[in-house]
Formats: sequence, C-alpha cells, structure tokens
Amino acid sequence: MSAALLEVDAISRRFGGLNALKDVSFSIKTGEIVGLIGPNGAGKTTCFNVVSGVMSPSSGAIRFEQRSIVGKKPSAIVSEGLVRTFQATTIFPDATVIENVMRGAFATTPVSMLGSIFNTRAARTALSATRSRCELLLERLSLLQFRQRRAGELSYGGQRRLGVAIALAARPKLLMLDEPVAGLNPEEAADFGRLIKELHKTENISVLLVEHHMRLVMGLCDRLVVLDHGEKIAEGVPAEIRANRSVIQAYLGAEEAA
Amino acid sequence: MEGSSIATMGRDEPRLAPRRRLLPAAVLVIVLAAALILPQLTSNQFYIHLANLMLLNSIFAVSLGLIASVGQISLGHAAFVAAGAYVSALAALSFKLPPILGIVLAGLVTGLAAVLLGKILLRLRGVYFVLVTFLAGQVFTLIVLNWESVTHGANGLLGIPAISIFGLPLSTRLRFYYFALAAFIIVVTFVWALMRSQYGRAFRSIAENVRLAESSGIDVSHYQIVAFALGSGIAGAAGAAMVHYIRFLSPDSFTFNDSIAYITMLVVGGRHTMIGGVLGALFLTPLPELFRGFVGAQHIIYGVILLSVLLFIPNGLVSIGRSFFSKGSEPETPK
Amino acid sequence: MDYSILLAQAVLNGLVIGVMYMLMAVGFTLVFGIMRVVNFAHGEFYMLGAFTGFFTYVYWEIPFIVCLLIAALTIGILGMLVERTLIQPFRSDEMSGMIATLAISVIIQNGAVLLWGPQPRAMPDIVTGTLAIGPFSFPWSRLVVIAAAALIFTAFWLFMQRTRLGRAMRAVAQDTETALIQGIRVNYIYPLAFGMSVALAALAGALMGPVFSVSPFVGLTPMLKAFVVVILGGLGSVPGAVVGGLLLGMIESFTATIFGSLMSDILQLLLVILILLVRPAGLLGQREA
Amino acid sequence: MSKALQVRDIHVEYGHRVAISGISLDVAPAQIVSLVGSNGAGKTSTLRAIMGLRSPSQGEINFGDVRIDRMSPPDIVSQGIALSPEGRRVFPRMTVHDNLLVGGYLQPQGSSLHASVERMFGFFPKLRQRRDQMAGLLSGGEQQMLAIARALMAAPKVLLLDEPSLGLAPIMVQEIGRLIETINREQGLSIVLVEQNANLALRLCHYAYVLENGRIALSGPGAELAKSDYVQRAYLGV
Amino acid sequence: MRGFLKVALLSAACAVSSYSASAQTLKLGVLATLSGAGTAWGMAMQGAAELAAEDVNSKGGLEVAGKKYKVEIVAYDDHYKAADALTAFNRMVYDDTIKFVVGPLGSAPALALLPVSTENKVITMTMAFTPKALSADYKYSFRPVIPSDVFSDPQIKWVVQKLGAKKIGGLFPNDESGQQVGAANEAAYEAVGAKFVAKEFFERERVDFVPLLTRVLAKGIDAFELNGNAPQTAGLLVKQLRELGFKGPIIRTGGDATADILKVAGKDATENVYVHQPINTDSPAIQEYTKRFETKYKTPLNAFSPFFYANVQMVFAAMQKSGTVTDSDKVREALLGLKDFETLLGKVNWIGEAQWKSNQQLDAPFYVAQLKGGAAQVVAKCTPKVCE
Repeated sequence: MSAALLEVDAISRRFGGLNALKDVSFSIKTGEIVGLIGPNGAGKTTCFNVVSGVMSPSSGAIRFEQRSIVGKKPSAIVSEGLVRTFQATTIFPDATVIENVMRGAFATTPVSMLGSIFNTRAARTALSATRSRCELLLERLSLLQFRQRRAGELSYGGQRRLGVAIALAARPKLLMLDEPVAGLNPEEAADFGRLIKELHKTENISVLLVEHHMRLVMGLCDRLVVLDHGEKIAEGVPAEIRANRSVIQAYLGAEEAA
Repeated sequence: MEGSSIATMGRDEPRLAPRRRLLPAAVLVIVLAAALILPQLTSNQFYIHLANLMLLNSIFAVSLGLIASVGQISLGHAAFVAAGAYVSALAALSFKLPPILGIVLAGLVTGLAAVLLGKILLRLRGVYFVLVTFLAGQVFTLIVLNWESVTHGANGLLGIPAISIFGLPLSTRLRFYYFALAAFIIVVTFVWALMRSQYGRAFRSIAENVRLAESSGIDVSHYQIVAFALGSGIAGAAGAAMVHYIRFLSPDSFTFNDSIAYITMLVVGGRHTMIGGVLGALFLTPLPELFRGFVGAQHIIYGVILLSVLLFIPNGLVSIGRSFFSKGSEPETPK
Repeated sequence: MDYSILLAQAVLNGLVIGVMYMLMAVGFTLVFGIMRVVNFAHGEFYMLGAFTGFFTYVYWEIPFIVCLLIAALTIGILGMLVERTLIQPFRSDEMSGMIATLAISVIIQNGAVLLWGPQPRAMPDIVTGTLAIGPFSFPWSRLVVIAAAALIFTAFWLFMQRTRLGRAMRAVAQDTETALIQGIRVNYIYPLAFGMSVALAALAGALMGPVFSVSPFVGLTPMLKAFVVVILGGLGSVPGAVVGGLLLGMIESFTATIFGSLMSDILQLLLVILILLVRPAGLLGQREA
Repeated sequence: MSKALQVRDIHVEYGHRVAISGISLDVAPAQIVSLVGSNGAGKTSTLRAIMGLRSPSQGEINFGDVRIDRMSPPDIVSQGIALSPEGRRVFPRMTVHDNLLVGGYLQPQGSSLHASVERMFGFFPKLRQRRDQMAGLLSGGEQQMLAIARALMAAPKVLLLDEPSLGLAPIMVQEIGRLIETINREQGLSIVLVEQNANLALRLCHYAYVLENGRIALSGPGAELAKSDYVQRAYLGV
Repeated sequence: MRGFLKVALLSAACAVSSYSASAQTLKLGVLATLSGAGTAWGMAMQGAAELAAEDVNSKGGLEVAGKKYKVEIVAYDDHYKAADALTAFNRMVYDDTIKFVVGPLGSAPALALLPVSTENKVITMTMAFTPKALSADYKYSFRPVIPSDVFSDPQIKWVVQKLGAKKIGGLFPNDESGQQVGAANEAAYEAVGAKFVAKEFFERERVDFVPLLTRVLAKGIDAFELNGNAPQTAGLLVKQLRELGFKGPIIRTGGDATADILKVAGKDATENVYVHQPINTDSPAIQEYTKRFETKYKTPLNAFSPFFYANVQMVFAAMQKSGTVTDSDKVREALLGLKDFETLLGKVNWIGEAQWKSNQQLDAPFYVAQLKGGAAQVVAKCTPKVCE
C-alpha cells in the first residue's frame, strides 16, 4: 500500500521560451485518489500530457511502478496500466457505443493479431470475453441500453461517461481524469463522483483527477496537488489546502474576489 | 463481400434476421457464378481484356482504400504500382525469375519500401500527407526515367514474359482473366478479413480519432505503417501482375494521372467502404468504352458523367446498393 | 560566355518563371485558403486566359493591356459561374471537391481542343528588342512580363489589404463562421474569391502567351508548378505563394543552368519534400488546428 | 435603441442530439441578461440560435417587431445584434486594426468607420498600442477585448457575449466585468452574457436565467438568484 | 460485379451495330493520339485516312474482286499511353474486327501492341521512330514515315559541309524518341567531323528553355540541332535561342515542324534555319492535298499526313491486287509487291531489308529547306544515301 505507483520527479516542460512546467514533483500511491488543481493555464493539462506520453518532458523523470516511462509512446504507457481521458468529450463519434468500448479494450484483449484475421476459435473466445466485459462496463455506466447507438448521438453526459468507459476498458491501474465533470449539471456531477468512488473501491483503481469542481474534488480526493504558473505551490489533504494562504491567493480566492 | 464494408464492418451491426443474411449470400453466389461462366460465353476477346482491367483496377482501388482506412489518402499510389511492375519485370528480364515469383517479390519489395517511406511520410497527416505523397510519386517517376542503366529510361521494357503457372502460360486474355479473378477474390477476402479483425478495429480508431486511439493503447504509427505497407504491397503485386499481362512497361505506364484515377474510383464508388472501391473500378474502367466512338467528345462526356455522379450520388455508388440491401430500415448516417 | 552574364541571365529567367508561378500559386492558394478546395482546373483557366489574350490581340488588334483586362474579366466571371454551379455543392467535402475540379479540367481542356483545335498558336510579340546594359542583354518581352506581373500582384495585394472586400476574404479564410457573424455574406465571397483566383491565372496565361505559345495544353505545367509552390510556401498562405513562387523560379533557373534540367527537377522536388518534413505547413504556412 | 429581444420556446437539435428544448427569454432595452449553467446546458446554443448560426426547429425569435429566427447571420447583424463568440475567435493573421474594420463590415465605410475605430481605441487603450500587431499574438485578455470591440464595431443594439471570462486570469476577469458594465451604462446597449463564472454573471446582470439540460431551470433578478439555495449549492461552490 | 452487366449491355449494343454495318463495308482503323499534346499528329493521321476513304467512297466504294466496299473510318484515341493504346487496339481487333490500322502513334504504344497485331495479323501503319517498331518478327508492322535515324545522316553531311559548322549543341526531350535521336544525331555529326559539344535532355512538360539554352550557348556552339523535339517545342527553342542572342544556323534534320517553327518563332527569328522537309512543298500534288486538308480540318497541314494518305492508297491498291479485304496475309504480300508506286510523294518503295531483314519501311524522297522571310524554300533533295 505504501509503494508509490506513479512518481513524478522534477519534471519541466518548455514551449519556446515559455516554462509551462517547472520542476514539478509529486507521487501517487496505490489506491489513492489525488486531485490536481490550479487556475487556468497553471500547467495541469501539460502535466497530464507529459505523464501520459503525449509530449516528452524537457527534463525530469517519471516512474510508473518503479519503471521509467519517459520516452515511451502513449500507447505503450497505456499498456503499462496508466490510462487517461481528455478534457473535451473524446469518443469515436461514428462508431457504435459498444464498438467504442471495444476499441478502448484494444490493448487488453488477449488475442493474436493473426488469429483475429483468421477468426480462430481462440480469437473468437477472447473477443467475446472482451465484449462481455465491455458490456458489463456499459451497464455500470448506465449506457448498456444505447450499446448499438452511434456514439455521436449520445447526450453530452452520456458521451462523458462513454469516455470514461473507453478508458476503463483498458484496465487502468491509474486512471487520469481530465475535468471529467466539466459541463455536467450538479446532479450528474454528484453521480459521477459516486461512480468514481465506487470504481476506485471495486476495481482497486488509483485516480489522478484534474477538476475545477471544488465540491467534487474536496469530497473525493485523499490528497491534492496545487499548480500555479507551472509550479507546484502546495500539496496536502483537502482541509490543509483549503486553509493554505497561497492557494487562496492564486486560485480559490479568485472566486471570492470576483 | 457485398453489403459489408470497411465503414460498417466491426461496428457490431445488429444481428441480421436469417432472411436478411441470406440475400447478400445469394447475390454473392450468383455474382461469383456469373464471373466464372460469363467469359466462356463470349468469344470477344476485347470484353475479356476489359474485364481483366476492371479486376486489376479494383485491386488498385481496394489497396488504396486500405491505406485510406487509417484516414490517409495517398496521391502517389501509382508509384507503388509502378515500382512493383518494375521489380517483377526487371527480375524476369534480367534474372529469368518466373513471373509468379516476381509478383510475390514485387509485393514484398514495395511493401518494404512503404515501411521505410511510411516511417518518414506518415508523420504528416491529412492534406499534408496527400501533398507529400504527390511529390514522392513525382520523384519516383523522374528516377525511373533517368536511371537508364536499370530501367531503360523512357525506352521502356519490352518483351516481358507472361505469367506461367505449372508450365501453363497465361498468355491469352481468358487465362489471365481467371488468374486475375482469383487474385481479386484473394485480395478482397484478405482485406475483408483484415478489416473485420483487430487490425481493422485499430485502423478505424485511428481514422476517427487519433488521440483517443493512441490513449486506448493503439500504437498509431505502427498501425498506420501496417496499413500503408499492406496497401502498397498489394498495389505493387497487382502492378506486377498487370505488367506481365500488358507485357510492356515504361515510365508513362503509371503516373500521377493514374493515382488520381484510383482516388476517383474510390470516391465515386464510396470511399468509406471496401466494396466502394470495387464498384468504382467496375464502373469507371469500362465507362470510356461506351463512347469511344465520339473521339474528341469522349473525355468531355466522361467528365460530365463523373461530375454528375459526384453531384447526384454524393455517398458513392455503394450507397445505392446499400439502400437496396437495407431497404431503408437503417437510416443513413451522414459522415 | 562570361560567368556574370550567365548569372544575370539565370536571375532574369528565374524572375520570369518565378512571377508566373507566383501569379498561378497566389490564386491557387487563395482558393484553398478560403474554400478548402484543391483546384486541379486552375491550369485550364490559365489556358483560357492565354486564348482570350490571343484572340483579342490578334483579331481585334487592340492594345495588349486591354486584352489583359478582357481576359481577367471574362475568365473571372466564368470562374464565378463555375464555382456557383459546380463547386459549391462540394463545400463540406474536400475530396469530392478535388475530383470535381479534375472533371472540370478534363471538360475545359477537351472543349478547347474541339473549339480551337490542338495546334499551338504563336502570338506575335508585344514588344521586341533587347535592353542592353553593359555586357548584359535582356529581352524586353521578358522584362515586360516581370513588370506586368509585379503590377498585377501589387494591385491584388492592395485589394486584399486595403479594401472592405479584401479584408472580408481574409476573414473568411481565417474563420468562416466568425466572418459570418461580422455580417460578411460568405456565399458571395466564395464565388468572388474563385473568380479572382482564376482571373489571376488567366492574367498569367495571357501574359505568358507571347513569351511561349498558346494551345489547349499549356495549362498543365503551370498548374503542377503552382501545386509545388503552394506546398513549398504553405497551403493557403498568400505571402507563402509569393515567396515560394519566386524561390522555386530561382531554384529552377539556377539548378537548370548549373546542373541541367533533369537534376534540376529532382532537386526541386527533393528540396520541397525536405521542407515539408521539417515544416509540414510549408515555409510561411499556418499549421491547422 | 429601444427594441426588445424576445426568444419564444425555441428548440435546437444537432443531429439526434437535443441541445435546447424550449427556452424563452426576454431582453429589455439597456438591460444585462445573464445565462448561467454548466457546459452543454444550452447557453451557447441559445446565442447561436439568436445569431442565426443554427436555426431553431421550433419556436420564434423576435427583435422588436421583426422575426429573425429564419434570417441569415449577416441579416441579423444588420438588424443590430452582434456576437463576441466563445473562445474569442479573433482573426489571428489580421492586425488589430483590420479585425476592427471587419467588425464594421456592414457599417458605412469611410470616415465614420474610422471614427468608430478611434472610439474603440478610446475604450480599449491597450488595443491602440497593438494597433498593427497580428491579433494572434495578443494575450488572452487582449484578444477578449478585441473580440468585444470587434462586436461593438457593428454598432449593435444587443451585444451577445459568450464566456468572456473563459481562460483569463482573475485580474483580467475583473477588468472585463468592469468593461461590460461600462459599455452597458454608457452606450445604453442590451447585453446577453453567457458565463460559467456564475459569480461574475449574477453580480453584473439585471436579470438571469439558469439553464440546465436545454431548459430554463430558474430565472429572476441576478441578486435574488445569487441568494437562492439552489444556485449557491450548484453554481457558486459555497 | 455490376461491371459485367455493363459489358454485357455494351457487347449487345456493339453486336447489333457491327452486324448491320458489315455487309459491304470495309472498316479501317485509326489509332492515334486524339487528345492531349500529341493531338496535332494524331489528327494528321486521322485526316489522311478520312481523305483517302473519301476518294474511294465518292466513286461508289473501293472495288475489290468485283464487289464495292464503302470505306468506314473507326478512330480511337490512344492517349499517347501504352496501356490505353492496347485497350483501344484490343477493341479494334476483337470488337470491330478491323484488320488494317493507321497507327499507332508514339513508341510506347507501338511497342506495347506489337504482340497483339502480330498474333491477329493486323496490318499497322505506325508513326513510331523507335527502330524496334519494325522487325521480321512483327511482319504486319509498316512504317510510312521517315525516322531520323535512317534519314538524318545524309542531311547532316550536307549541312555540315555547306555551313562548315564544327561545334554543335542540342536539346532533346527526355523520352523514348528524344533519347534515340540524341544518340543517333551525335554519332552522325561526329561521323562527318563535327563535334556535339552540348547535349541536354529535359522533361517533356517544360516550356521554358532559357536556362538550358544558356547552358548550351555557354559552350560556344556554331550551330544548334532541333531534331527530336515536338513541333511546338522546336518553335519555342528557335524563339528563345534568338532572344538569347544566338545568330548561328539552327538545323532540324528530321521530323516535320516547319509550320510550327514559323508560327511560334515568327519571321525574324527563323532566318538562317535549315529544316528537314519530308515533302516537297513546291509539288502541285502536295499543294492540292494541303489545300484539301486545311479546308476540311481548318488546321495547318502536318507534313506527315501525306505519307499516311499515300500509305492508305497503297493498302487499297494491294487489296485490289490480292482480291481480298479480309485476308491480311495476302494483302501484305501484295503491299510488299508494290514497286515504284506513284503517289503524291512521288514514286515510293518499301525498303529496310538490311536493317530489319524485312522491307517494312517506306522509301520516299525528302528535302532540306531553308527558312526565308517566313517561308520554306527547298535547297536540296535527298535519298537515304545523299542530299543534293
């Protein structure tokens, strides 16, 4: 329980002359839910992109289960068990809902590529097992009734849930959610929070969460990391963060000031 | 093959009622039987020649469609066709390699070349990929034209042998027809199986949403290269088959215009489906023959028909067939 | 021949073909930038412009500058009609639009053969003689082309920068929807831009008519070169088309003078591929979102 | 200057997706009206419908006594409605000056247009400093000012502002807020303000609507709404 | 597989039409480039066939073995591409069952369809300058036009002696004929003591030659050779050479391009230009043909046209002599048997035994002309051996 699942060690990322991330370090232990918060432009999304391999850090180290993942392709990092979602709704809009989740399960479907071409018995078995697993996932996210619908036709909330289902299908050990409830109404957001909590419990998934919805973040997270201008300005349990002066100045206070 | 498609395959269609599944199967059997028997009924070699070109063009269009299935359109496809043709023709002329092996070699060499080129070119996507493949195709033509010691430059290669299977030379149109038909069935079946497999799933994911595909654990560059190499390899092998049929090869044989022709087949037939490429090739290849007599106006009529198809059947010929099979039960989903 | 003469000759020649490529590419890139259409029929409008210039100059015997104006106007109007009827339906579909322009190109070219026959026609010189500066001599016929092209381009540039319509075109090119909510009627801007684009091609054709010759097939080369220039300069970028056109003209002139034609062609293409790989959006292009 | 904007029970769909199902609004002259709600609630869709970018499938939109819901955006602009779109959407490869001139596209050209530009520069002195810079090189806050100024160039009677605070630093958000108030006060313009920052939106407005799932969940004067339990819980993060 | 339906329909339609027309009709094919940049040459061939057909049809048809045949021309476009030519030729041979074809045009199409024409015994009248187009193996392939590798030698000798040119330069298109002609020309010039100091190749689409000409002129040449270039290109070369200040003689020792050179380059630039003239423009028969052609087709005569006209006349004569319009073997024998056949070109014969072991090349007198004041004046008459 105490071993760090993800260790982010002094990563920096520069765009041209701009320091989007500067010496940011934090770690996530197995079973933890950690929130990453900060004002717009603080570097949260850049941090997500660097950790998930979409871009490489200018300097610093990232270890997942003690192995360095710097320089690995995003797809390889996914196979290690580190899976992310995107800020905007990201689904495959033209495919059916179930096919969306099957694609998410691509890397975790134990089937040889050749086998799937020849449609061998083993391949059929593996695929149908994956399909059952995906249907289960859809059921948990209350999407099963739409399984044959075109994903693009789902409601906004439905698309957000589908995005999570696609990520879950990859059997993550660490799930990185980028503003998962942005744009959901309060009820939906609360439901979503309960869902994450439940998944965390039943699937033993650790979670790294970027979110502006403070109620959700405060209620859900074991620990918070606060970024501002690319630097980490605070880290601690929610109660500490709420009381932290510099956090109030940079971020929470903005609401009050407005 | 009929009715299923690159776009819909693997989308986990609702299970068709037995009768609905029977109809496409029956059509398939009838078409196959017709393809086997019809050529026997005509003594007109010209129609068989035309049928041969239709089959070869179908393969070219399908192979381009395979590359397009990862969302990339190549404007240099003819260069791969030509590369395959040159490999096999030169192997036959210089090393007396039997054409049938030459075709395999051509497929391997062009496929391998596509792997190497793909590593560089596939970093670009969308319209930039289209443009860079156009340029690469132009460079290829120039190289073939100027590397005289090997390719004989503009003089071209003459006396290329016909394919021979177990000592039986496929020197007549009819014999080649059955060879081309077999090749066509193999390619179409292979591509169909591929698109139905996990590969197809990966290809479609990449075409629809690259970022999400990558974060779903699909190695985008790997699968793009696989699609590019397979598509180019098939094109190269088919180009080789064609050159042992035409038996003359020059840098003019496959040019930018041919690349455009393949794309046209794909678009006119229906670019999101494999069968669309086939339909496009089957429709466009014999089309000029209908008005060959109108010299001068021939091309104008062709252009007008092409425009009309684009204007009035925007989803390609395949959409006509599909609405026939689905009988309007499933609403067409706009792209 | 002296090296300095060779050099001067190469520069002049690079300029002549450079400005032709520039005029072609500017129109080509304008249409791509605004409408997302790769216009494969662009060369045919060059050809039509050349014929218009030819017929008006030879048969009506009017001043060449009037011929240029007539060519730009008639072909421009023709272009608007073509856009309205044949290209507009493909607005949301780049690939079909591209193939539609191919079909249009086939129809125009073969129509020209039917109408005017395949024979090349020589256009009488507009000006004769050469300008001698020291040991260098430059044919006036070529200098006139450069001057005219510079003038045409300046007029075009001023139109784009200083007029209400020009600004509207740039706005549509950058963000169609936002342009719409400024009150710009995009549905009129499209045919207008297409008409202007092909009018520029027609001007290039009419200008080059006396230098080269006029036949239904003269459009192919400038069209392919415009394609390369636009890749080099950046799709949709007008400054890119100018820089790319002049650069390609110079590269072509110098490499052909030094290495011969074949090496020149291969070098040009390789260079452009290299640039594209390093800067996918071209020299001055904007990466698409 | 005394026309009212009325939206009557409009419905908007994108394909099979319903974005708005029955929204009605009233915007009186010289009034600031805020639309509050989460992403996907239908705020932006409402503005797009008013602007003619997406015709409603049902319902009516009237401006004064003119029905505008079947008009094209340019016609709506000429009626006196202008939009500063979400994400600012300045023309990045045009100068600040040209952006403003495009904003005045339908206005009489010539000296009066240049007078308007000067007025904008008076309003937004920062933009004057950047007059000949490419708009794409401006900072986020400056781009937002430019987008608002560009919309004002159309001399609108109703100004639609879509998420003017999005992605701006708190200090910038406050400045934009002040600007909105000034514009409303000095020009006597009606403003429809769409904001995720409910705090800001409710504080600025005369009247507000809370949108949820394409419907109006709640409406009332801004100050009143800000005090309501529901709004406090859901949108003000209290 | 819908295409098959199409083919079936097509075949039905064609079967009907060919049946109704076959009774007393002799079909003559024209397979040439009728679109794109080669159209001018293609039309020269098509026009020749049509005019020759007009001649016999106006007399009620061609009389062979007591029957009168109306001659019908079937013209197809080969796009100047091997594959397209092959498809069109297949249609001619198998669908239209034609045995006599004017064409193909260009080396690639010609080479591509030699096996088919031989297999089906179709007599072709080729306009392809590659030496491989003729061979004893391809005994139905005839060439009625004069290729430069056969005929340029005496002209080069004559020109070099007359002008005293020592250093020659030339530009050639980088295609089949360009590469052939370039090599042949160089050998021919060196054989008579001149030196080819600058030889450049260029891609066919090129229209601006100034950089290349600058390069050639930098080598200090006395004379420039135009052979191997398309007529329009030749005109452009002359024009641009003169613009660059080259005043020396410009020579074209093969292929007719006189009309185009004059049109494109204009009167002043074409002084001191010597051209190969395949026909004697002073001959009344040629002048009459020119008038007829230009009246009918409203386009200047390409000098190759009379050769095909003469060749079709020879085929007609051979048909009458052999008494058949279907047995191409017999017609071929009769064709080869024509000696000193009187045509508008003068007396013509078949030669080529020495080079190809078979007499399939037409032999006709040809000329060297000098351009003066915008017109060509014949200055020497040639045979393959000598010009005088």
